Amino acid sequence: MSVVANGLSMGAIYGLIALGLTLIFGIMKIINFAQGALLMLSMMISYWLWKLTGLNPLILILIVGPIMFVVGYLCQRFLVRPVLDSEKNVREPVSVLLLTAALAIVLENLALMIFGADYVMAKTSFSEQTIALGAVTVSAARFYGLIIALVVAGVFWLFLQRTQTGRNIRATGQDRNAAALMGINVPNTFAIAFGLGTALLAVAAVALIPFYYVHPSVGQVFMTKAFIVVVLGGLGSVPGAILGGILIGLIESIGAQYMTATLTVVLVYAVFLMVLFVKPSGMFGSRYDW
Amino acid sequence: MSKILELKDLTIKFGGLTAVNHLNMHLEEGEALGLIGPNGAGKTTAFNLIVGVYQPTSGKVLFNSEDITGLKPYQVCHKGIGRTFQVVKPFGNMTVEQNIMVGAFAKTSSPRGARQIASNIMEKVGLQAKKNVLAHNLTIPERKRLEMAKALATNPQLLLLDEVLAGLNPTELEEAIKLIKSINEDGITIMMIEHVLQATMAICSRIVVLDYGRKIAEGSPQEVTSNPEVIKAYLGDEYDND
Amino acid sequence: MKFDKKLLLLIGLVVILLLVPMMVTRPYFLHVIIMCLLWAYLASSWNIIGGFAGQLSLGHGIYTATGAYVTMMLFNTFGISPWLGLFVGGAAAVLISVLIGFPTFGLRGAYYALATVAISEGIVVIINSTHELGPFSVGGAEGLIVKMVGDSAAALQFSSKIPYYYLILFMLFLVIAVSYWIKTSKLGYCLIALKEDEDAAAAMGINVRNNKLIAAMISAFMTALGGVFYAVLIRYLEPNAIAGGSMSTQMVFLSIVGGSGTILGPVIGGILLSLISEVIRFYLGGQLMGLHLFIYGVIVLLVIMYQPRGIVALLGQIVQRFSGPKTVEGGVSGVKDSGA
Amino acid sequence: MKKRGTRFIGLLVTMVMLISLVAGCGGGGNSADKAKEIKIGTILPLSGSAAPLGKIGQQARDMAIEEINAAGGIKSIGGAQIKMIYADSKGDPATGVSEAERLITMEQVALLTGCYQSGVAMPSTEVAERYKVPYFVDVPSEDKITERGFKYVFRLAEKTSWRNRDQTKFITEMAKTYGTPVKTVGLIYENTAWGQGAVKAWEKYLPEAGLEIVMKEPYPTNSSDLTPVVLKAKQLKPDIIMMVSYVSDAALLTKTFAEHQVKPLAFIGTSGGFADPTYYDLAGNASEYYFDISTWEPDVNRPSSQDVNNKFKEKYGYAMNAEAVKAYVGMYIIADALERAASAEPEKIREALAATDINQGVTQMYAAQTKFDETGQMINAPIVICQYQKVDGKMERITVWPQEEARVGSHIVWPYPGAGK
Amino acid sequence: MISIKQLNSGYGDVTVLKDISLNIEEGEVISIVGANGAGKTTLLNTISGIITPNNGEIWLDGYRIDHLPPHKITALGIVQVPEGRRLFPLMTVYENLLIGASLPRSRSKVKENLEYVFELLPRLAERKDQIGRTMSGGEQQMVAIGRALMAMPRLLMLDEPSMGLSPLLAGTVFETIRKISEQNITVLLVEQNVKKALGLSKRGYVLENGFITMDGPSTELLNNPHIKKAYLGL
Repeated sequence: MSVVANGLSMGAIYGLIALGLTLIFGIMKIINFAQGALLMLSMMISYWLWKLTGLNPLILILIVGPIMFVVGYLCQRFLVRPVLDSEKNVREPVSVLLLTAALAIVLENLALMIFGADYVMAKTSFSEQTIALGAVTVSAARFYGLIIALVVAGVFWLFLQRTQTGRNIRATGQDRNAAALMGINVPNTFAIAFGLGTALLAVAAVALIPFYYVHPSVGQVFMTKAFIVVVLGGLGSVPGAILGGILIGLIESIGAQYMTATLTVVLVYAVFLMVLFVKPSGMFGSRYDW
Repeated sequence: MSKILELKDLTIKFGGLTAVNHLNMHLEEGEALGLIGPNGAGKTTAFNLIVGVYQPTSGKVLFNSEDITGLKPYQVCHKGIGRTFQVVKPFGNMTVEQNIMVGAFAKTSSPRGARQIASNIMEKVGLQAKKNVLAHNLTIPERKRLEMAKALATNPQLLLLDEVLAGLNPTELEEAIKLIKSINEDGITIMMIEHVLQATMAICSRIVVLDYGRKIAEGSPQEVTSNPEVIKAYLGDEYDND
Repeated sequence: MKFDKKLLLLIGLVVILLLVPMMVTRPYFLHVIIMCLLWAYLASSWNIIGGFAGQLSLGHGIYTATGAYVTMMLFNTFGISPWLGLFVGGAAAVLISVLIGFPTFGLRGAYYALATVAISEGIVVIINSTHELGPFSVGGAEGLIVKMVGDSAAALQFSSKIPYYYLILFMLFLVIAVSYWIKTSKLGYCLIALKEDEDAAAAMGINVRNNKLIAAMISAFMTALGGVFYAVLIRYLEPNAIAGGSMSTQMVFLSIVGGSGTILGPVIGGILLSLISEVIRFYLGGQLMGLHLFIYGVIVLLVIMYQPRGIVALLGQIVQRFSGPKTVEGGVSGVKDSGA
Repeated sequence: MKKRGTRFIGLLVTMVMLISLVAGCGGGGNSADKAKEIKIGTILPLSGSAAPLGKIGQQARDMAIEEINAAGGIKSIGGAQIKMIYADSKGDPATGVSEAERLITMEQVALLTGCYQSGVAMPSTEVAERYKVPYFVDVPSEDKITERGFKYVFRLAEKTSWRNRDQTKFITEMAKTYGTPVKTVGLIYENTAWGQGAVKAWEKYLPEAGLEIVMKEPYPTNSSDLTPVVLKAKQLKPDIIMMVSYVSDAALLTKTFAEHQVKPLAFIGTSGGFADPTYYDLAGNASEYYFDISTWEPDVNRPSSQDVNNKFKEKYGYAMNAEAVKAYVGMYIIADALERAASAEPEKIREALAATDINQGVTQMYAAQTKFDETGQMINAPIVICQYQKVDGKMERITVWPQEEARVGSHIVWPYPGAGK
Repeated sequence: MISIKQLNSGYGDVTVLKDISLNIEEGEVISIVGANGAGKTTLLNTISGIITPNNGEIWLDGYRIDHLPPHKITALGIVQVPEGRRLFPLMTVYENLLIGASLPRSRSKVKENLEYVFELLPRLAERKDQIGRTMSGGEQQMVAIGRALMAMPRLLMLDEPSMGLSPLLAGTVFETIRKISEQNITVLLVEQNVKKALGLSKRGYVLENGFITMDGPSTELLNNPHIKKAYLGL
């Protein structure tokens, strides 16, 4: 049972990281290779804010979220958009993909220069607590992480479904020209989507720092997994990202009881490939999305 | 004359929509047939079924009496059916010559041979002057020509033309009609989707009319254009009001 | 007359390249040049599938690893000369490319890229955990040490850098020749056509999947040779270094920054970019942590943003400006055949 | 066609320019002050994930060299000053090789040292061997480094397998002393050269001592989550859990063991992450009573140890670790060899290094006697075991074994509190 | 209201529209007829700002609007119903309509506008929660028109609204358009169904191969022998 509880809590965090990725992909059809680096940046900022102010990490979300939104917004506005514009007529914008990969290199090394390469972790009041739910013990930090992930995903889903901005984002993803004809500012919506996708990372970061260490290459740890989650869940699908994340968390957690932890990594890749070959649109993706 | 192409009870459904509905028709070798019908009647879908882009829900496609249902597009091409696309698909970053050579490679593997074929075809369709121009720099009529040239380069017995005349001005139209006729006279069977009725009539000896995926009329141009059901389908309920 | 000039130029270039070891006497410089040529070679090998056929493979590290490991395992265990082993290694890479290609070439664009990432990362883990494979020692994460036999042409082990220089130079010529052959042959036309529009290509009789597979096989074989060269040069195979993500993405970066889909683009990209990164590291390596990689990333960013067709297009424009209007002929746009 | 020709010129010109750029800038620096300066090339991971470890190694070396130079340099060569030239390996073998090539042929260093990662040491020592330049390997511990019959490679560190040998010795000794029979062992290790090397040694020594390995669990480095591994250990209940981890995973493991209340007789780390200064910051109280194997500790009962460490602390703000000590002591051993070689010629230095026999001075903080065998391996490289314990409410790393080198007044906590419940 | 002067426009290097000039008066219904590929859709997309013209001018009430981005043009009251409906396929009818009301100007009047749309197109009220892509062509066309109306257009541009529809449904669509035009909304209608389109509009333009080859009152055009031959199949 602990195995399942752990799979759930870790999986929810994977899902949270994948959420931003799936949003950006769903709207702009861009695979953002800088997602990991942006997560690292969020964790760095969260950690230092925590260190300097001692604020409760949950309050930090309100500060780091907007910061990362602006970062993402600016990235899209000044880096991605010019390249996207120049490749307007290309069906698969490969340059953007490489651009984000290069951006990841830049960000990681920038962080290395500014923050140094040390591993740090925020030791909050609940960092070392555990919560016992019957026979199952879960660390408080992870439990809160799970709650945050689910709540944020839920709020985010409602935002997409119920607000005008959310609907505009979805509409732009489904048909950008039709959206433009309906008066939606498409470039701006792209930037907002990128900003939101990045801001979601801030939430993941804040959920992570009480129990996971921060260092300049931390993004890489979660990066590939986030990709896998996104494809499993279906590119562009919000519930898919969360459920895909949980699925991966469970595979890792349960799989490791029957094989070595190293081989569960291979298992995860294998599951990913199987889904890709059998149903490329993922568990919840629609074939109309891509 | 023998039947070069035969569609038997061809049907395809997309979700709830039956795009082509129990279509039965055939083409005689060497003839030119027009396929007409309102937008959305299933003409292009029928083409896609013949060349293997879609697999029919039921029914068969026979080419030279051979069942080609279920073959992949490239296999159908090698059997001897060339097609053009309604939305022309030039290889934009290749020159006109290179575009046509791609088709020619269906029959030869030597670049020299392909270049020779391309040169002949460019002469035929009148694109020699544009030989070294990148395809995405061509005008619309030139693209339409290129589209035909690419299909011709695969040396087809049967050529499916999907609205190659649309958007041409009267002079261009006349030239294009002449070109298609001469292709037909070279012994290539032609099946064309066309909206420009006068052109269809000028080229085709026989016309099939589709509406809602079904064949509603078939016959000589005169027969078809005087068929009340056709007029109704084509001109909307105007017919009633007149 | 014009032809003579061009021929002269080509001969001049080849002579200069052949004379490099005479001019560059310090082994370190030669080593740097060799590494640059190796990267140019690998980028060109990737370009066959990634550039010509437009299939964004982010897992080419598999092929360098296959070539290197198979060849060196044969050498270490049975003493089979790498000269023979490289064919086995190349063949193994081709086999793997087919195994990967069959299911993945049905996928388009981003999905294909992600599939190659997953496959290659999975394989890195497997190599890392494999110590023995039948009679062969693989070494797992500890890596594979190439057995030393001293100077031996048969074992491709030299204490001097010069033989390696000529070897990689030859390989680079080879990959350029292969690229040239592909680009001007039926295969090349088919690849570019299917890259432009798969449906239109299929309608013109091109078997899209088979053509992609052939390109992937050639690319895998050439890449595997690069892996063999790496193995004999470095004489130590560390799974993450030879098969890992950085190996895979580096090839892509170099090729695209140089100008993918052209013959010379990846060569230029490979040489220039690895030279630049070497120079940056040379000057800044010991200083502020991460600075040199930061600068490297910024350079790549700038190229992608301002010269998306690659350095080769930029060079083309410069050359055109210097050589005046005479090169603008027949309305052909200047960028079109850059590097062709 | 014409265009292709002109483009070739462009390419050619650029290439020549760039080559000459490198050639020009590289060649300039090494003319002045040659007589009074001996260059030592050091390859370290100054970027990439191991960068912090490279940094502390660099600081330790800098401190030693400052001291040596301030004390008059190498007197037998007219008081020549030692100049350190650092090169970044990025932790990548190929870069390590190319940097070794550069340091030897361009900088013309008298000797190479450093590396941190065994993966970089393996191929880069091979370069040194080829150029017949001595390579002083201070930290990397991979057994094979000195088992390849190389003449120019000297290693100060212990072999990886020695640590595992001594861990086994420690376990049997404790079992006897405290009357807690130990039958089973669980191994948790990162799936890297280091981890796999350790497992090989464990598989040799543990069964020899009558211990059964009931769990062998490799995991990928920098894991996002190690709970599954911990839960497996909880289920299999080995008497002892032994681990090989870098710091991030070490901290994650420690915390997760605490969360899930896994309580074997002992947790034993194998240096690396468990010895990292940030380990305690990351793992917190959960690290209490963890054992770790090491070669040096700030509290180790050896001469000079305290003084040097205090000096380092003052200079850089944190304590040394074993790697830093090896790097630091290594500089003194190199200086000693240079002094005896009385020359900056690589061959002479090699001979001097081979003849090294130091049993006094600052190197005592590492080993009573410094001497290399014919393979270049330091004989009797020291090994200690320490334990995380709270002293006055503050977590400290306390050297507890062997008796003679243990912190004065320390005691071992064995078994792990609550074990067996 | 709208005046277009010497407009040249197209995709990439290809000029599709050549020297187009036309005028639309407030409250008019204008049709543009022409064969496939003549440039009709290009013309609408250029007015909407999806395509930036190569040269020429587009004026709206004395303001130049060429080179404005599409969302600004929509904000000025020019709303296009694109060819092929282009609904947001994964959204419900209701959501599709709300997207139409995303402009600040129309956001405050969502309620009234919804009432108006549901009154005009009662079918949509019944199908409010249906997902766009599961609807039939005719229903989709209704949603597309309703969605555009939610943006409170001054000029409504419709691109082949009868395409793929049965005559009966096409009739309904044209009837709807007629009703809309009575609401003081200017309509620009692009159609292949020449007879229907010209029957509905006051004036028409004939677009052939990128040029306007004819224009005038609809009745005149309907009786023109060239048009009869080329477009009416008579």
